[in-house]
Amino acid sequence: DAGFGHGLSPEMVYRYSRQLLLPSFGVKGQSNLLKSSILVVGAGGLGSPALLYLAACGVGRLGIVDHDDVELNNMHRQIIHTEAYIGQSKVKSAAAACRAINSTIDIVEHREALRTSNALEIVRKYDIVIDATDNLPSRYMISDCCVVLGKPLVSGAALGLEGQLTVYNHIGSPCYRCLFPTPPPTSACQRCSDSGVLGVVPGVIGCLQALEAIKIASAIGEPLSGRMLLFDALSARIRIVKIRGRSLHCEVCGENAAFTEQMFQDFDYEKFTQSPLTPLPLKLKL
Amino acid sequence: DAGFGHGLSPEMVYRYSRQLLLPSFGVKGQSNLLKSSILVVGAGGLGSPALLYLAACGVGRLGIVDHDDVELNNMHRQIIHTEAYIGQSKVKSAAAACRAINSTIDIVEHREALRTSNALEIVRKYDIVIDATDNLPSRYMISDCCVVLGKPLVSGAALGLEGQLTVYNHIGSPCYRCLFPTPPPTSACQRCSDSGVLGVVPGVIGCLQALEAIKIASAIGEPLSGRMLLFDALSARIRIVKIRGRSLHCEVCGENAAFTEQMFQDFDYEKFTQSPLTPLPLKLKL
Amino acid sequence: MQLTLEFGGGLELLCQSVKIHKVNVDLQAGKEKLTMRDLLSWVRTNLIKERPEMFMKGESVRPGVLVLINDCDWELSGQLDTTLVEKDVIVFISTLHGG
Amino acid sequence: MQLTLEFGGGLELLCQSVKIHKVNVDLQAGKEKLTMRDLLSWVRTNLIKERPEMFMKGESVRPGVLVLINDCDWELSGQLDTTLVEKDVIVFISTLHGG
Ligand SMILES: [Zn+2]
Ligand SMILES: [Zn+2]
Repeated sequence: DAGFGHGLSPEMVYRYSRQLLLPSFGVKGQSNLLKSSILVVGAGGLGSPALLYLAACGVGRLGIVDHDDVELNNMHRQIIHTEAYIGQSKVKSAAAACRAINSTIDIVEHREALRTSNALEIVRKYDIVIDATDNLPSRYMISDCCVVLGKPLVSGAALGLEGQLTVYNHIGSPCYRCLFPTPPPTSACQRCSDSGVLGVVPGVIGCLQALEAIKIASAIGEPLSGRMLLFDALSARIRIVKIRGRSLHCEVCGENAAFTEQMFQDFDYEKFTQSPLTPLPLKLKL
Repeated sequence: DAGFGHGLSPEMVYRYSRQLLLPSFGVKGQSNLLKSSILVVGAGGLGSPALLYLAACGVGRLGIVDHDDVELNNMHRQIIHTEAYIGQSKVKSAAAACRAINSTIDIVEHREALRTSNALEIVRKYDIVIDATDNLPSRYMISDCCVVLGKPLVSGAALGLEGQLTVYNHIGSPCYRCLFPTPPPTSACQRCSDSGVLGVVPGVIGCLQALEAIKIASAIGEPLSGRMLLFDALSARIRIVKIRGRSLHCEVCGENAAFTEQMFQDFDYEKFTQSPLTPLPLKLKL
Repeated sequence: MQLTLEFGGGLELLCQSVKIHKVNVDLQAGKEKLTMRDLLSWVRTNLIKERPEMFMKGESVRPGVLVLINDCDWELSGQLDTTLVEKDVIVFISTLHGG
Repeated sequence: MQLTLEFGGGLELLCQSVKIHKVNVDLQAGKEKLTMRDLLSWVRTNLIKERPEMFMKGESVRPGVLVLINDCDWELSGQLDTTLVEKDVIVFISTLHGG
């Protein structure tokens, strides 16, 4: 342990010195962070800042899942990708960016869509999951997977000029199904790719997702469990509201729920939500 | 005007399509943004996300002022810089990162400390100023300069696990001196370099600074003028409070103030605040 | 009874894109209190200008809408049976899925 | 009188690193109301455990401290002369300069 009794090499002490100086974080917080593993699902608008800050602060192992390629129309908000990566895998691009700012942590590339067939295997390897996806079936699937495997889920969303954030399945907080047992009608489901989004709105929410994951991983502060942050960029207003706890009657996390790994693998999330896991192309007419 | 009557080339329409789709932003907002110029003072913890999002969203001209070089102990929070730039100018590094994500906008490098001798000349060239510095004399100097030149100032600060944000000198809002006519005692002035900061805290504030600048530049929404956002990362609490308006008695922006460009150039901000414009080196002992 | 109603997450599009509504809701004849059940029916009649099925389903809100009374999930106060008092702030927000 | 006092921006270090204090402040003998002037003197006596000069200067707060009463700058309500009422929330926050 480099002879300092805290497990940090002299280079680490120098790199993370501004965090080590913090009384409420310090060596203990940094050690916890370096020992933790965090999976970010989606290397898009939310995932971009979340990944950069998680890599920079010294999360020990950082996983990135995405099946998509970088496109020019992503660049207004997906600041982790550079023009040089247009047409290449988002995971490859994001991993390269994370390595460029911190070569000392482990970055794991999962270049595939998260599906019921691979989710258990991938998510099992991490302590904390960040939902940075852009569609409804993925949100139900990731939440159910986190319940089955007992992982805290830092969930963010952004659309237009609004954002939302909470921590599911952590110290008594609800899962996604506790809040939304029935999926909304498909006509109520908008994506950034259909409806637009101001780039910096997922920027704010993605940073806050990184913060919540860091707090859980380093065991500091009060996570946003049982609370939800509602962000309105246009009026510069933020509400942090109290939401229900875990529901005893939840079909997935409730008292008598028997939602097994096998049931998860057999569940049809696209049919349940009547929405596809991958978005359709868009035609913009001005 | 590319024959579309809105001044956007087909490539721009594609690049910014997700913003053009937004009814409250749209072609008008994007055109305003592309015609605007924003100066970011400081390419550090706050400046990193602010610069990336301003470049990505399509600000027409983006200026970066900093005199510092990239160091390893910046990397935990200054996510615009990569390890490859350690030892090189922060402005050069930040400008390269901005160009890599948006090669179609104008990035202007000011590799020097902002001082009373050069501030008027530099700030005059921009519509909006973002204060992303890390010290008290710079904050007074930048605010005074913005009052003298009539520029809105988006001011952010972060230390430890807290952040603050407001818009000075804009539609009736106060200037920095209206709020703080007398500088605090030097013993009350902490810097990130002395006291530490969790990297993602300036991340959140820097994103919000970019948002406020974008709102002013594109003329949408309600800016955070006359209001201040107080962010407590540890407890995940955010307050947005109402602050005083412009003070009639302010020595710089008040009714009878006669603070001229010459007076600005002659003012000694280090003496006024009893603090240096550039930080002292730090020794960390664990 | 003076109430503040807020719509977000796209629900404001159902009431002419106005997010904040300061309203005065009278008690129904013969009733002593105003419940969330009464308020929903009032909102549907007086504020929702189009596609009411995007706001309500049966006598409650449609799936995917969170209801907050004074910054608390209405599940914690009795949902439809919650009694409202003067100056309450009720937020209706549609969950977002974008990123 | 029940009040909530919050300290931030480093001022919490002066009161044992506790940010939120739910306190009960009694009216002084012979007085009919509690003003911010009275509260500051109460805080200095009862909460500030070290370096009082980092909190006060003269009878007011030191330069660089913002005072907010129910989320409003105290300059808007009369500063030291503001009269407090039951359940008011008073925030003392030191301005930050870091970045
Ligand atoms: Zn559940
Ligand atoms: Zn002023």
